[in-house]
Amino acid sequence: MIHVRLEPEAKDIELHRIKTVLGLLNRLELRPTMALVVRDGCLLTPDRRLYNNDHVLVRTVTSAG
Amino acid sequence: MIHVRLEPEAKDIELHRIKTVLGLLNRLELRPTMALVVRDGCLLTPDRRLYNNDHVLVRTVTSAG
Amino acid sequence: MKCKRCKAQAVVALPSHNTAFCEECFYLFFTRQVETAIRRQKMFGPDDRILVALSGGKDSLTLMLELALQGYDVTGLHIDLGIGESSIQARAKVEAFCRKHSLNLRVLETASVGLAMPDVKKYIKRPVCSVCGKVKRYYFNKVAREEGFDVLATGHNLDDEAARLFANTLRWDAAYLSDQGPSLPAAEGFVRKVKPLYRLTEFETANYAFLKGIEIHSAPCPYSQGASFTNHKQLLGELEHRSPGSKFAFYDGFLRNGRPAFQLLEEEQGDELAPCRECGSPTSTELCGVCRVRMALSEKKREAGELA
Amino acid sequence: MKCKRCKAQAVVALPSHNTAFCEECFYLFFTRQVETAIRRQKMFGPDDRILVALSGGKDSLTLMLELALQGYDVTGLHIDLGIGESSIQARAKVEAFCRKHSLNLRVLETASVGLAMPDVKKYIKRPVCSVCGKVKRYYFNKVAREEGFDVLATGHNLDDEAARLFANTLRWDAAYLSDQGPSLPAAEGFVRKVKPLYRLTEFETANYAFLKGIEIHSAPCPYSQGASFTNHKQLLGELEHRSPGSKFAFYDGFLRNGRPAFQLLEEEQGDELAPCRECGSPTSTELCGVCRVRMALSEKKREAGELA
Repeated sequence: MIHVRLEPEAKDIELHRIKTVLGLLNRLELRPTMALVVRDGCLLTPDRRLYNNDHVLVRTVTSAG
Repeated sequence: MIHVRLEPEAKDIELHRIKTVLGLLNRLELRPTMALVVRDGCLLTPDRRLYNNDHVLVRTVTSAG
Repeated sequence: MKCKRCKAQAVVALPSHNTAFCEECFYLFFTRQVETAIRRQKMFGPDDRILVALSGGKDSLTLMLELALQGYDVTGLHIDLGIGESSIQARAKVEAFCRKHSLNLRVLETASVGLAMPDVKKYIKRPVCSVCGKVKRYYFNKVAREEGFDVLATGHNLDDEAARLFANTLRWDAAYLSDQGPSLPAAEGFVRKVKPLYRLTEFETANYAFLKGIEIHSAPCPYSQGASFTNHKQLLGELEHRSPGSKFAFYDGFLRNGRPAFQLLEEEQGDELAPCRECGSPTSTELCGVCRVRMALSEKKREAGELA
Repeated sequence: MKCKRCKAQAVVALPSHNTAFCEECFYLFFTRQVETAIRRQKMFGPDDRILVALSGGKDSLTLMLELALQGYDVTGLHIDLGIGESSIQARAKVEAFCRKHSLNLRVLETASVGLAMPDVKKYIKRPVCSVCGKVKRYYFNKVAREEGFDVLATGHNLDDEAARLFANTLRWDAAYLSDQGPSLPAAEGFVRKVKPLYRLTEFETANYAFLKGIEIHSAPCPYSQGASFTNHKQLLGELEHRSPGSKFAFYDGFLRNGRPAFQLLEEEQGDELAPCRECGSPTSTELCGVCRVRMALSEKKREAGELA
């Protein structure tokens, strides 16, 4: 299971059976260039592995203006 | 259960828990103006009810040219 | 859903017009859209002889039948490309349709003029779909001119036109953008070309063809890499779904406000046309594209020992 | 994924450029895109005084920081719209950012010139977002001119520009199409306007802002009906996903081949501008839009007993 913080919605969710950043984005129905994915303050590219109990921030980039 | 003939693919499938033409189109991921839906030779609008054991033809309209 | 006109059970729902029709009222709607297209775009009159390009698909047969029912003087022209079973079936559908409705039909076989598509695919390095399109346009125009037709009509619908416009716009192709529309006037060497179904969507022509019992040729061409413009049609379909009417507004707005800008630009910069030295068709090069393909093909076949 | 330049672990993957970068190499890529934009579109030189419009969002702060790091003479201008907590937070972010990086900042409160947005929303019948945009553009231009800046820079990125172009194209708005671009020259009454981030996507500016630790104001405006152009951005995002690079090609192709056509048309048909009789700003009517809103507002407030 991984813990996901969604921004700018400021919502926390938990997801199961996610192995990579790309898998996470697909689950959230986001294209890779629609969001930043951050773990421990570091940006992750879509090919990076995710591990059990990871805390990940997903920030969509489309400006709200 | 309803029996669906897909054209132009010439494929037969069976679907469960479908109550209306709109529900059928949604299940097939088709917008209402992307396909004709026919039962007993008659065209059906998206609001029409479907019944158990109905035989329905779904013909997508985008020309193959 | 009830018919908006007569309150009978509707058979066609049209979100872009915010309406729904029974079979008879749908025909009326369809006929009026074609009448409006012909009138507003000054396509042709009751005395004109109209050549209709018939591929065998739902749009071309629908156009032929509707123009005939409106009393116009129509003749079909089917171009048999010689692509095996696919061409045989398409031609059979067209011939059966014209027989059933007692409509005039001409058939031209490209093999008889040295341009069988299997040869083009085998010997010419350019994409076969592009050569095929060029050959068809060339012979539609040639037959129309040589046999004294006033106008050539094709079955392009709103989805075809909007998708083509979208593709041309994404590339900002000024030459194409100056020269796309439902009614292109006759010019030196070119017969007038019209698209009387340009106000009707693919969904609407499909409903018409189904209701009229038109047997269509729907198998894709075996050479085609999938439907042309399908991605663009999907994107525009999405736009239309979110905002019904936007597809027509895009195309109609182009005719009013976009095309004039590109026509002005082309007047200042465009290529001059002159007759092809082989066949006399207008071309911006000395030898027109179809004559170049025909000559290249005949040479390659000679090299391969297939011609004397 | 490895950085294409130095083979370290990549932190940003860029499908449209078919590449990926580590943090340091991404900054280099970003800087070069901005340098290319400034040079190709002749935006400004090292001696120009640049006013940067700062909303507090990631794009405007990114632009300000990057231009400062490149050694340009930049001053920020934040317009405080007086929209409750939202405006307070945005202003605080801008002020903290400029303090942290020792950057010059001007703040203009629209309430001080009789145009507080809550009043506009309450008393003016037109959509508040349209009036607000007009007021901001007006004061960005006015401050730039009155304080002797050579150029006004805004943080619009490629997604903003492509979505706006897409919207203008769907409507075929010839006036807007003749006048949209990353570099608009100074004209009578208007300072030069430039968009140095126009070659960079929203994703790229978001990565830059994150990596540089820029604290952004990301709460949407409480008056906004959802993000502007969001539907169009999604459609273009879909197109880009299927065919990487097509978003930039659409925008760049417009600048090369589309805009010239509309500029030619506007030369023949466009409106003449003359100074507003109240404030002297260029307008096609006698009284400019902002002066009209300001007068209407003051009258409505007087009627409501809120002004003496």
